[in-house]
Amino acid sequence: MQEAIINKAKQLLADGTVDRVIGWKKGEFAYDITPAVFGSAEEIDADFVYDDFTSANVSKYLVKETKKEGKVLVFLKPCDTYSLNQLIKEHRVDREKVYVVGIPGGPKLDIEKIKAKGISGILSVKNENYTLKIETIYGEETMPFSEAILDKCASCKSKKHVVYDELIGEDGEVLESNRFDMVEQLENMTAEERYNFWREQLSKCIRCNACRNVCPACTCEKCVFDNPTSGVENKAASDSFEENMFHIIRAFHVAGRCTDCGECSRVCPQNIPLHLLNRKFIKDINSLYGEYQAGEDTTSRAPLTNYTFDDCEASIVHERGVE
Amino acid sequence: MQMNENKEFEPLIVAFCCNWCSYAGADLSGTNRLNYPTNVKIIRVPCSCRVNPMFILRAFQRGADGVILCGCHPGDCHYTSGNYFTRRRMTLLFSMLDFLGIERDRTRVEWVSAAEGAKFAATMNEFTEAVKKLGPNRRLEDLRCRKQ
Amino acid sequence: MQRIGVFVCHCGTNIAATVDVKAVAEALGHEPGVVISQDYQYMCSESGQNLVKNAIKEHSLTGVVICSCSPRMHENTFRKAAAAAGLNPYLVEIANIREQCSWIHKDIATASEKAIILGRAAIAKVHLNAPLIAGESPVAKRALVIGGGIAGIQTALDIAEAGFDVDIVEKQPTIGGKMAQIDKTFPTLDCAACILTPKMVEASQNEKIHIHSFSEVTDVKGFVGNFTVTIKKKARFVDETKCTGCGLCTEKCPMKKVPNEFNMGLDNRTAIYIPFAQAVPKVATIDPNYCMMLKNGKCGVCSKVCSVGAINYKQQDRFIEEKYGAIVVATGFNPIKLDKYDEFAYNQSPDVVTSLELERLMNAAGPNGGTLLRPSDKTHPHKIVFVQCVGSRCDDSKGKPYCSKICCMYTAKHAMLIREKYPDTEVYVFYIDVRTPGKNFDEFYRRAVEQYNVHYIKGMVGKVTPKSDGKLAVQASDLLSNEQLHIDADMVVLAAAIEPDKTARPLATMLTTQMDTNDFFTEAHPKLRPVESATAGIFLSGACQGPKDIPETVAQASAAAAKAIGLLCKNSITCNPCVAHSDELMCNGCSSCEKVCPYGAITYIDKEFRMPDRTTAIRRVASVNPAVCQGCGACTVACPSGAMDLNGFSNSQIMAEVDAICK
Amino acid sequence: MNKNLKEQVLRASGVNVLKCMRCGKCSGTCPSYDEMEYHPHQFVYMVEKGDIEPLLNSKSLYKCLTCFACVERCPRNVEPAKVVEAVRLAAVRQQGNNHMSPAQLPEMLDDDLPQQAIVTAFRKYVK
Repeated sequence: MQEAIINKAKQLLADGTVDRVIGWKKGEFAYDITPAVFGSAEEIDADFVYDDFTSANVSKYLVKETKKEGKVLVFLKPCDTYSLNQLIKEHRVDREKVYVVGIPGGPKLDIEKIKAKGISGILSVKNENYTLKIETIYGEETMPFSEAILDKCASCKSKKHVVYDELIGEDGEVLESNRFDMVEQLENMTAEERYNFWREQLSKCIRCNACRNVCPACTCEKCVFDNPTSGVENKAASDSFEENMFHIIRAFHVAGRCTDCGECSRVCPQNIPLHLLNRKFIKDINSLYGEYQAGEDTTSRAPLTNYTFDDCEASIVHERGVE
Repeated sequence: MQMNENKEFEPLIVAFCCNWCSYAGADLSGTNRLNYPTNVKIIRVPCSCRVNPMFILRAFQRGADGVILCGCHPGDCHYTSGNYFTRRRMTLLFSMLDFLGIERDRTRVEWVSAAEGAKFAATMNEFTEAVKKLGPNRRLEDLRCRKQ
Repeated sequence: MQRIGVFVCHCGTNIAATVDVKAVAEALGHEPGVVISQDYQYMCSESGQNLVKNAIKEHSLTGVVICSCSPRMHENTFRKAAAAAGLNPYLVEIANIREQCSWIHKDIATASEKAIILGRAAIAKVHLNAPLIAGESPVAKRALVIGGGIAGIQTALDIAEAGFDVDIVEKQPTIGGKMAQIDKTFPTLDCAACILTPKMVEASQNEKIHIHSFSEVTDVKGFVGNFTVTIKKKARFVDETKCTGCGLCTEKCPMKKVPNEFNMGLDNRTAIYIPFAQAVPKVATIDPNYCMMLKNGKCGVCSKVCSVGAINYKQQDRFIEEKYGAIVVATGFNPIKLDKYDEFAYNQSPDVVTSLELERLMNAAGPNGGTLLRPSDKTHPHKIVFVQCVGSRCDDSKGKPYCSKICCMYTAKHAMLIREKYPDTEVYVFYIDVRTPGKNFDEFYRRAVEQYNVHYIKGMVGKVTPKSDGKLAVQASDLLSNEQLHIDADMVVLAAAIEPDKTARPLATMLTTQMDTNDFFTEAHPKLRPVESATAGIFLSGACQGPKDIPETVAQASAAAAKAIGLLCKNSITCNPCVAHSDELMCNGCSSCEKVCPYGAITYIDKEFRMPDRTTAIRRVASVNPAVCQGCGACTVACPSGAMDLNGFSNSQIMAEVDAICK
Repeated sequence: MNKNLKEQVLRASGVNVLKCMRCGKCSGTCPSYDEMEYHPHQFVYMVEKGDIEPLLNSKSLYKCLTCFACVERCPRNVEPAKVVEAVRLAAVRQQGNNHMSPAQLPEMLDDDLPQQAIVTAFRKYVK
């Protein structure tokens, strides 16, 4: 797959269709793959990577890249196309300046899950028939592929590319996923239990802003939390309230816009399941206002900028679930 | 919020009222001399849709024990559609607060028309009682803002 | 440094009886920024206001807080007083310590404590108040009337009478609308043409009125006082300025088999046509769907016979752009299609007609020259059955949920006219209720029953079956005698429900006005502002707002004209300064705010910005039109970046109030 | 007025009789009208009033052909035929009140009798 992608990138650069390519390159470690912009075939040959660790959603990089001269080639997995579509809908990315090549999606691997098996000093990871052959400085280790996949891939919602100029490989279908199971579990707890669960999780927050910075819906020119005139400016959470507030407001600001790409939880260094907050909103929206998938199209009205005369009242919150 | 050994817990209630219906409804309960507790302090906004979730969180942060949002009845909004947006926003916000384990009865949306002075007073009495039962807001407070 | 004055009103004993006003004034005097804190018996009185004015001047106040009654009572009074003393009126805030404090509490201690907190909140807010200047926006002295029926004509005449230019845009080749098709009018039975056509002529001759017939509105930009409208003048293939309306072309045109829409398709017209004799403008129009010259280049007869050379087969649609201060919507109504109601055999028998078709059948200028004949065999009908409420008052799945309002009266009119002209004809009217709430309406209906012996039967027709002998077997219930009736009728007339014209919805989108679920335009207030739409500068005239008869339509048309004239009389309009504004540096251009704006006040512009890395980039940013914005604040919450804020109720002001209350 | 019966009929039919605007189109369209003592619109109105006994005892019940012309044409979607059917059902359930009681069971037990027949006998009635 990597070869096909590299060839496609070089071909489109060569024939002048695009001026730059957004893809991925290796970081310090083999599993440490980061998004990168490539300007020439040489750079691509040198660094371009696409493997089982290439999970980063690069659609957000287009916001900046498309402001520059020329056209940008981007390789998007199915879930990433939803993010791009949402950005196009919100006029953050000019569709004309992007050449989208859809590539097959995951499941991708989670290095934390491999490390959790006590495997360290990892040099490389190979997938052989769904068994991972892990080369480490202490020798080779193996583990089943299925035990190392990213949480966001385990609850994959769609294998379908919603926006693309061309595809490498086949297009898939929207999937039936179990992504709301955990939200439901929490809903079935008592308020006390939920409070304790979230205190335990959110108190870990170190306000590194990784969730915000990776989120394709968080593309504000200036975040309210960075804006001294907003009244909620906050650089570091110094109190449990501020830990809560940041995440409530962030989830609210992306409500109806979040495509559930799962990047927030993937990048969280403290492993806070932030995606559950977004999924709670998605689940509420689906059940209260009808099924809605952000990024599915570029024309529909988002649930929070829409209404019907017979929407439920806010008191529905008081009436359902566990107190 | 005041808490005293020998004094009953007196919750602090912040009420956001839209200028055209609910604020006028609150005025009417005054004109009709209908009592409701002094715990309720009203903030006037042009429309219920002006109320940002951040204001509600801010109130809790600074020591409010309950926040109630009042607007025109759906269909009667002075700006035609404002309260429909309010309804969706607040439903989702309250649901999220509930999801985080914050007591549900600390938040409420109520539609009060300019003619419903009695309803305004009754709602405020009821809401204050409900919040009183819950006790002081502990789950969504900023400890630095706690009054001694 | 702020210099704030606090003024606590006793309101006689209204406040002073339960609030210790001296203590409140004393406590608030210690708040930061407060330089003077006074109490007074009646703050709203002349001397009370002077107290405020003098303090503003003496202490060079930068903000004023009045602790008194509701701002809904006296906010304006104190704003005016401040302005008179040279302080921007928007630097005044009111703390409501009467309606929301002294009147609802009994205990002086707690009430005073609350009054102090309310005062503090107002002080905290006034610290952040900015002087606001109400903007002005010029008014274009021209009105647009969309729709040239009786509503549009009346509105245009009234506006022209006041001395303003008016354009009428009518999509048909002639103005006149539905009223031109009607034979007689209830309850006076005077002929519609006799009262309408003089008005049409008056409109065409008034030099202030400009009629764009066979035209459509394709785009509306701008806002109250300043609309820019694009009008498409559809190609009629005849030069309007040359055509004399002599009608020779319509006589000679060989294509004579075109259904005549003016006569509801009951007879035929030619491909080049003038809808009816009194049409305004009296200009021929070529129907490109039927003209052989336009379809395959063979014919050209009309061009040959036209003595003034008005025919132009190459004419194209033309677009004109014009500025208007006010727009009046008068798009009117249509009877619904009856395809859904199989049981009445409308599509099976030509002798089942709608009421509007009956108008044409009975009209002297209609297909039968005014003699009522069955469409099928042109014989005289002896038994006619009228069915009321066809498609009106239905469940949503079956038709229109509303009462079409005019059917009861025109059916009584039809029945009466038929009985008068053809006394040998029996007329049955099946009704659910007879609704006649109008001046001389019930008397009219009673005349139909008592004087003309029209058989009114409470019940409904269940089925109409065309029989082989040409009769129509009508099966109906008679609820009062509890029997089922079987009538062999010669004709059946259906009182079809009326609905808004199909062009209304796209027009509403262009105008950013609101419609109800039935596509009727929604008025700004159902009782107090019945002829204005919620969008400033857009007015509603006639049946586009709801079913109406002619007198009501004319009344509303004149009311809409009065409202439009009121607007056009102003040289400029003062805008509410408490409007939203967007911080371009922070705006993402994501369009969330635009989607929640009920007034279409937000547009987007591409603007060049210097980026932090010293390059420049073009960014899309929101821009609020202060003349259109009404200041609801929906956009401020929809905006995730906080770029959108509201003057007078800014984020920081409201949060300052929250903080002061929670302190 | 029999409230239980009314509720039973309303529940069984799923019809909201209050939607009726008394236009009589159901009766105007009914092909069995002349055979019926109570006509479709009367069914709807009498059920609304709770006046159901006369309907139960009327032959009209069995004259309705269930052709659904009234359902098809009712402008307000009241669905009179469903009301008639529900009343018919109520009649069927009430008739004779001679359902079998458990006490009768032992003596009736017969090895040759299929069990299902016994169970059915509890529900069924003799016409």
